Amino acid sequence: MAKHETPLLDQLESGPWPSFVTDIKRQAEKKPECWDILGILELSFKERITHWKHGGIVGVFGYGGGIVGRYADVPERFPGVEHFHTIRVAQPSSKYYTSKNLRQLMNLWEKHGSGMTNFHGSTGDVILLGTRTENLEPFFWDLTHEMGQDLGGSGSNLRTPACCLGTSRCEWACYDTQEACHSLTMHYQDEIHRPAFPYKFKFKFSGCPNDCVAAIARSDVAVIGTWKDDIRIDQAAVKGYMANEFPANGGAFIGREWDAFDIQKEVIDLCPTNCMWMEDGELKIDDAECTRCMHCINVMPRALRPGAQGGASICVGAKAPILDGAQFATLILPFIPVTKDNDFEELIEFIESIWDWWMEIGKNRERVGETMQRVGLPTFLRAVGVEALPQHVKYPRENPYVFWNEEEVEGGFERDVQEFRARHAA
Amino acid sequence: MAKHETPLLDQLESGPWPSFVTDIKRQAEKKPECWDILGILELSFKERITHWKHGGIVGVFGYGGGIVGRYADVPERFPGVEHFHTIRVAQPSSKYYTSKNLRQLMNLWEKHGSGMTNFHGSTGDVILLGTRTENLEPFFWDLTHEMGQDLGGSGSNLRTPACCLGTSRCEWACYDTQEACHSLTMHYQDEIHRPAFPYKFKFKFSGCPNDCVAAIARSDVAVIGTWKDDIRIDQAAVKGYMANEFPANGGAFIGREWDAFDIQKEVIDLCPTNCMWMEDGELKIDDAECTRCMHCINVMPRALRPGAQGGASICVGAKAPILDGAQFATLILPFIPVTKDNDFEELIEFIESIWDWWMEIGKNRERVGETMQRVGLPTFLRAVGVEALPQHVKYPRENPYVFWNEEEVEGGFERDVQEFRARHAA
Amino acid sequence: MGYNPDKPMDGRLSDLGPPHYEQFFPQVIRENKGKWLWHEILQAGVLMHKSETGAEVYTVRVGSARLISIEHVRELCDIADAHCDGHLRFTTRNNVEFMVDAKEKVQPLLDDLASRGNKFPVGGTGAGVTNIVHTQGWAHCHTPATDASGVVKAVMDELFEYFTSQVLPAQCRIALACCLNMCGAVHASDIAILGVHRKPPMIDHTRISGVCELPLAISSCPLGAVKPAKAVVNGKEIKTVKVNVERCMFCGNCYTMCPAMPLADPDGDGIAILVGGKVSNSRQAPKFSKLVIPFLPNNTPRWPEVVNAIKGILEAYAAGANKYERLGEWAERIGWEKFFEVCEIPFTDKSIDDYRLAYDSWRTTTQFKYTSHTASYTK
Amino acid sequence: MGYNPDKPMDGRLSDLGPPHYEQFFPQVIRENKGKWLWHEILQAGVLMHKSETGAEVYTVRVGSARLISIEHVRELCDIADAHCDGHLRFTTRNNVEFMVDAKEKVQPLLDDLASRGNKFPVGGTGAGVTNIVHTQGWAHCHTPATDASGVVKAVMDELFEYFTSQVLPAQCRIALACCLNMCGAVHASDIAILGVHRKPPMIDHTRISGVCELPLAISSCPLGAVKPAKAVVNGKEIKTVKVNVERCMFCGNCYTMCPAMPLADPDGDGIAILVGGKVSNSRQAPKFSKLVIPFLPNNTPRWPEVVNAIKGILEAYAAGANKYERLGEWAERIGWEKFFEVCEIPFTDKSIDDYRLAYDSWRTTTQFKYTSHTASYTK
Repeated sequence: MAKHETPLLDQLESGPWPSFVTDIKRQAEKKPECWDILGILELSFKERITHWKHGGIVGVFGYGGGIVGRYADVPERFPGVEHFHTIRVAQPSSKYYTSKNLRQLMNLWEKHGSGMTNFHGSTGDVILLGTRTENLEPFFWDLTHEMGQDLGGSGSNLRTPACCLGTSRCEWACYDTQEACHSLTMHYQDEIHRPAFPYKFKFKFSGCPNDCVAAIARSDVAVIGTWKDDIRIDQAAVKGYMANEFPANGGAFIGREWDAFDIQKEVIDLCPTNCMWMEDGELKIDDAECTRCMHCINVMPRALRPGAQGGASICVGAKAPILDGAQFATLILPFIPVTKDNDFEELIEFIESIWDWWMEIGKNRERVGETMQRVGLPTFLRAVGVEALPQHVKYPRENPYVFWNEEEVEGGFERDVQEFRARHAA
Repeated sequence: MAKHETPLLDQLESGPWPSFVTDIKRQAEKKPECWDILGILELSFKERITHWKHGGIVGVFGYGGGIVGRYADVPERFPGVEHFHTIRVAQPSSKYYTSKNLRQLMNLWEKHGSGMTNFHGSTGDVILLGTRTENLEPFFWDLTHEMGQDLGGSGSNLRTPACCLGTSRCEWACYDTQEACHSLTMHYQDEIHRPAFPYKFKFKFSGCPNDCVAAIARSDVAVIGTWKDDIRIDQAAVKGYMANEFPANGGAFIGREWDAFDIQKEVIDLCPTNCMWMEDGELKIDDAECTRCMHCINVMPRALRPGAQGGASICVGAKAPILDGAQFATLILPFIPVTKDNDFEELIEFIESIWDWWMEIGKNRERVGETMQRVGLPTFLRAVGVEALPQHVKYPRENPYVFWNEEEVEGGFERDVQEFRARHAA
Repeated sequence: MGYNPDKPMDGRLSDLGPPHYEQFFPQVIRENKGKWLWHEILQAGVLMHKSETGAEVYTVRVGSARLISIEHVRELCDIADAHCDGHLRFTTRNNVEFMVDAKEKVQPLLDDLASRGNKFPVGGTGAGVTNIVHTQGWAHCHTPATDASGVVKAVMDELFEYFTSQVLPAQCRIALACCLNMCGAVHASDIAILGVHRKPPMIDHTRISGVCELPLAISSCPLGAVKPAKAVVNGKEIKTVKVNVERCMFCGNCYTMCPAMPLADPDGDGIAILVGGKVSNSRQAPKFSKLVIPFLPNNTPRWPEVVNAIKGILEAYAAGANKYERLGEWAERIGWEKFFEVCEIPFTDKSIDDYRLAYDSWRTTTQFKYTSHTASYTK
Repeated sequence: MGYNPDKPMDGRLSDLGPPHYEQFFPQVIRENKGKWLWHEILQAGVLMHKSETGAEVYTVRVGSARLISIEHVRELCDIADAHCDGHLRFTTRNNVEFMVDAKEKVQPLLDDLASRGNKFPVGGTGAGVTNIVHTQGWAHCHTPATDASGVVKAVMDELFEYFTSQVLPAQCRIALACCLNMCGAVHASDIAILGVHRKPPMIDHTRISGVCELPLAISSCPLGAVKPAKAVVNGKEIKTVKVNVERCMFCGNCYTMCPAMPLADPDGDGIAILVGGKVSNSRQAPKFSKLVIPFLPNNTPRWPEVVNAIKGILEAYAAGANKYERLGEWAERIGWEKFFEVCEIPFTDKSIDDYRLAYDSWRTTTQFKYTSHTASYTK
């Protein structure tokens, strides 16, 4: 039975979308502290302000992350949520589960926590929402011993890497995002659990330029699948699309009556590089002009596929706005192989070249993208040993302010002003 | 006979383009100081460095601009150019002249100066190149008394305004650029001659968005013609272009064999807003979607003309790179009438609202565009009394960092932290 | 056995990492990984992937509140056990996916889901609105300027038909972040719902030296608006900070660094709407979201102003955009001045950037369209 | 009478302004101002404008070195007197225009011009190269990093056929500025020739306090690289400045403010090439020029490296661009990586912006073309 009146929240029980209020009430029948979740949230709805306060440092021994401390600022009214710490549990690549595994985790959380969760957090972890400080070590013991699982990251460390579902169920993935994500996550357990960086650092792995995990918007190192050969064309399927035998865009428009599919308007004219045309009833692509944007492939998945020689473009430095404004990640390596065959050697080498540099010169709470902006892209490229490419920029420099190094200029910088004055009277 | 050996410069006497070397030599026969111009320039060609030094302040009494001081740093070798000051003579609107006027000016320059000129300087003035300090006042006396003409501007003042040839010989001018330029130049003689600004300030007047005087790239206030009604269409002439009776783009391509004119490819498909189409053999324009870029009018000048209701868009703040990087001028007033009928009242009022503000808060040697950047565009708009418009930006703000004023926020900024703590335990 | 607080290091396991993904694969996934040829959406929320082996996998996508209970997860497990040999997965946008290996298994699964009330809506595919990525809000976070789950519920109730259908010109990604820290890619969403503060921090002089390092608080401000100061507390002069409110843009970073500088406020806080962002590289490069409505109030429990604003934008987009055109592509094609006009959103100077790279957004051309906004100039 | 140095204010006239333009109009211009209907270029350098009155004006456009003598101006006047009732005008790009009111007057004018050697080349219209807007260079200026008239002569000799014909895809505007002060719109030109310094200023300690205010010298540096310092001059310690050469980007603004900080140098100075700018609002908005070649030496008297670079770019553009496409529009359409490839210009990190708004130029998408530059990645 409800412990608090929640007239405002109760209004969120109606409507067609699943109601978290109804769900919390259901859970509260078994876990009475959930009534206090509803109570404190109702108070926020009434007062239009949060009632959680700064967390302070809580965690499990030997780890510098994985737990986020949280306390109520009205604990006397809602003692069930006086402590309300979050536990981040590292998710498996692409978030496939068995019911057995999930039930086991839920049982642990019923024993040690509030009964509420997030599936999943923004970075990718399973979020177990709300427990007391004294429950942390026992939960961690059970998680590691009973399930063989582990916490994710938080703080100034490598955050839990995440990936799209990749080759497991997508025909477009240009490398095995799951294996890359899992391997690097295992390789960098120390960096995930023990903060040693200027600030947080994220990897995300997307299998193709559609970038379903938003790697280019959210990760310090975005590994985004691409290819180096030609788009594979099945001309019979092209004809099938032109004959309206297959739905455009993999059926994404089913449910609205659009005009019949028109390959010229919907594919060729929308190609950003204009590198496609029809010739003798066949679709032609000048792949040297293609920027692999995916549009044509998205529209005709039965007819077009990414090239067979897959790998990834590596972009660096994305972040949300705090402090200097949001950044997308910048293309740094146009193409590298990403393969378990050599234990992801190219990728690991590149990541560590960034870390070596950033750990030395990055300021406190400065994301690597901000450090890149502070020193300039040319300096960053030299620091990580990458030759400058026109592919690094949208367009060349629009100002004339070049920083020349002394060794690049004949005769160096040192000059004798007296000698100069002998030739040029003041 | 040549006073100095000029083997390097002599090599610039060959070739099809007019040779300034040959020309100086011709002049030197009458004005021997020109041999020293060649001599000092030859020295620079040999040593690959300039031999002119900082000018110091020279001028005519009562003016703070119009003369740029210049001295040779090797005067003993080239005494004819020991002093080599520049005089800027204000040019007539659009640079029409009579031979009578030019001959008179040349006679004055033969009497008082080196014999060399620039027609014209970058800002627009006639540049008389090279004279001695003691010649300045006599030249100015003769210029004003014999010719009724005057110096232009230099220094931290209003620089000599300039304009395209406007309605005098162009069918596209949307207002009378010459009259606007001349009237404002006369109106602001004091501002041109007596520096009172933080830094230089330029007006440029272009009759249409083709902007033949580069107003948007070079002037603090760019007055660029536009119209508010519809493009005028002569459908018969459209048909003439389609039948290849008239050359495309006013004959700009005569001399190369391009494919026959194709109105779809060359006009309709190149319209940046896609607001044109053919219907029943007629060219249609959805003028509400037109951004008046001029392309279609440029291509078919016999068929299309700017609307009949002309005026100007006012853009503010262009400058070259020093110091903060180059700026184009920013659209501030989308449309105003520009007409002598009310003595250019709207334009003058707007210009003076900028000056009132900039003279108060502009820093030393800060162009108004830099001041705008320093305070932000919203602050600038408030300062000059212009309501914010979506037309002021290419796209809305991409960060969430809004500066709210206290009066915009319910309850203001003042709060009692003790009251807050009573509701939110620390 | 279990955790022994007297001997915390005894038998401790650490750095195990996540479980290997492969053990969780449904059989059809395990057998066909890397062999998929093409896919098709059969109806909103139901996908089919075809393998070169001839195998097919049918996926049913189901919405979720993300903030879910143990009981809810167990119910998901029940469904997985009943239809999918105990397998399920979650998507990046917090949907749940159930996979079956034959077409005839789809309808029983859909029927089961439908029988469970509004808990498992099927949709979120193709040219529609999928689940709103969001943050914690008042349910869990200490810095929010609005709630998360409540706003999402209110918006998704109103946009529900767009979740269960595919009638938009392209997919529309909506995201919510309850403060400027933006946990989640709100900065690159078709429609972004962003919690914003509008009052500068209060300074709790009695506690500041106890809870934070003053130099960190001072350096936390990107605009240098936090300055060293002195105050008298209990008759004693102490070192503290002050805030130059003219330079404050309410980012809240000082509060993140220093608990003695709270800035949340019932009247000051609310929601800004940003639109036109995207992440995909398809056709055009990724784009940032643009701020088009600077503030709407926290009218609990259903944020009607926010819901109406989003619905209005979505409907204008649905009516005006070309097939395949993302919201930002549409706004750029028609021009942002037209966007404000057709969406009937008042333009304010808050939408004009005045931060670090602001100059790049100024309109440095005479190309513009006349709109309702310029009427006073052209009449 | 004339100027009397003993009584300088007696009879002084000032603020007369420029002469009124109308008095200089040829009759056909005076009669048809505001009445022009359309125009056509009849051949390179010859334009015809048609008035609604039926009148026509024929304009012959002639190149000029801009740096011209009294004698040359008088010769222009002779031509104007012989053919144009004593009228002529100059264009913004320093061409001279002679106007006649009937077609039959054109050929005699052209013949006269041709008879005068290479002084009056006819051209500069339409889809060609018109006169190079330029600055003073070593002929007159104290801050240049290169010459102006000499470079222009060398380049125009080589591009002469493009001045007298119209065989390019669109007009190509070339401009030269002899230092970063950029007198002239070099920052928005199809091809920009820019004098650049590459050595930091020397400090003339013996003169600095006599010729400039130290605070002005210090504040002149946009990057704060000029700092207060002390030096010993003739055994006496004096106040002066020093330059942090690591932060110097050779803009020369300190020398502009302080003559005791010269930076010109025979080896340090040279020319950078920027391309792709435009001013017109036609089709695309105005664009800034982009730096594609950071440095070429001052090889007098004909700057062969500069001339070859420009000719190479122009020819690649002429071969690759679509009709109407300005150089910058072409480079953007094919992608800047392709521009460097087809022009065979080595790409260097100098072309990557690292100044104030640099981030906006970083490539934040996976969209790129493979070129010769990426060969080591894809082999």
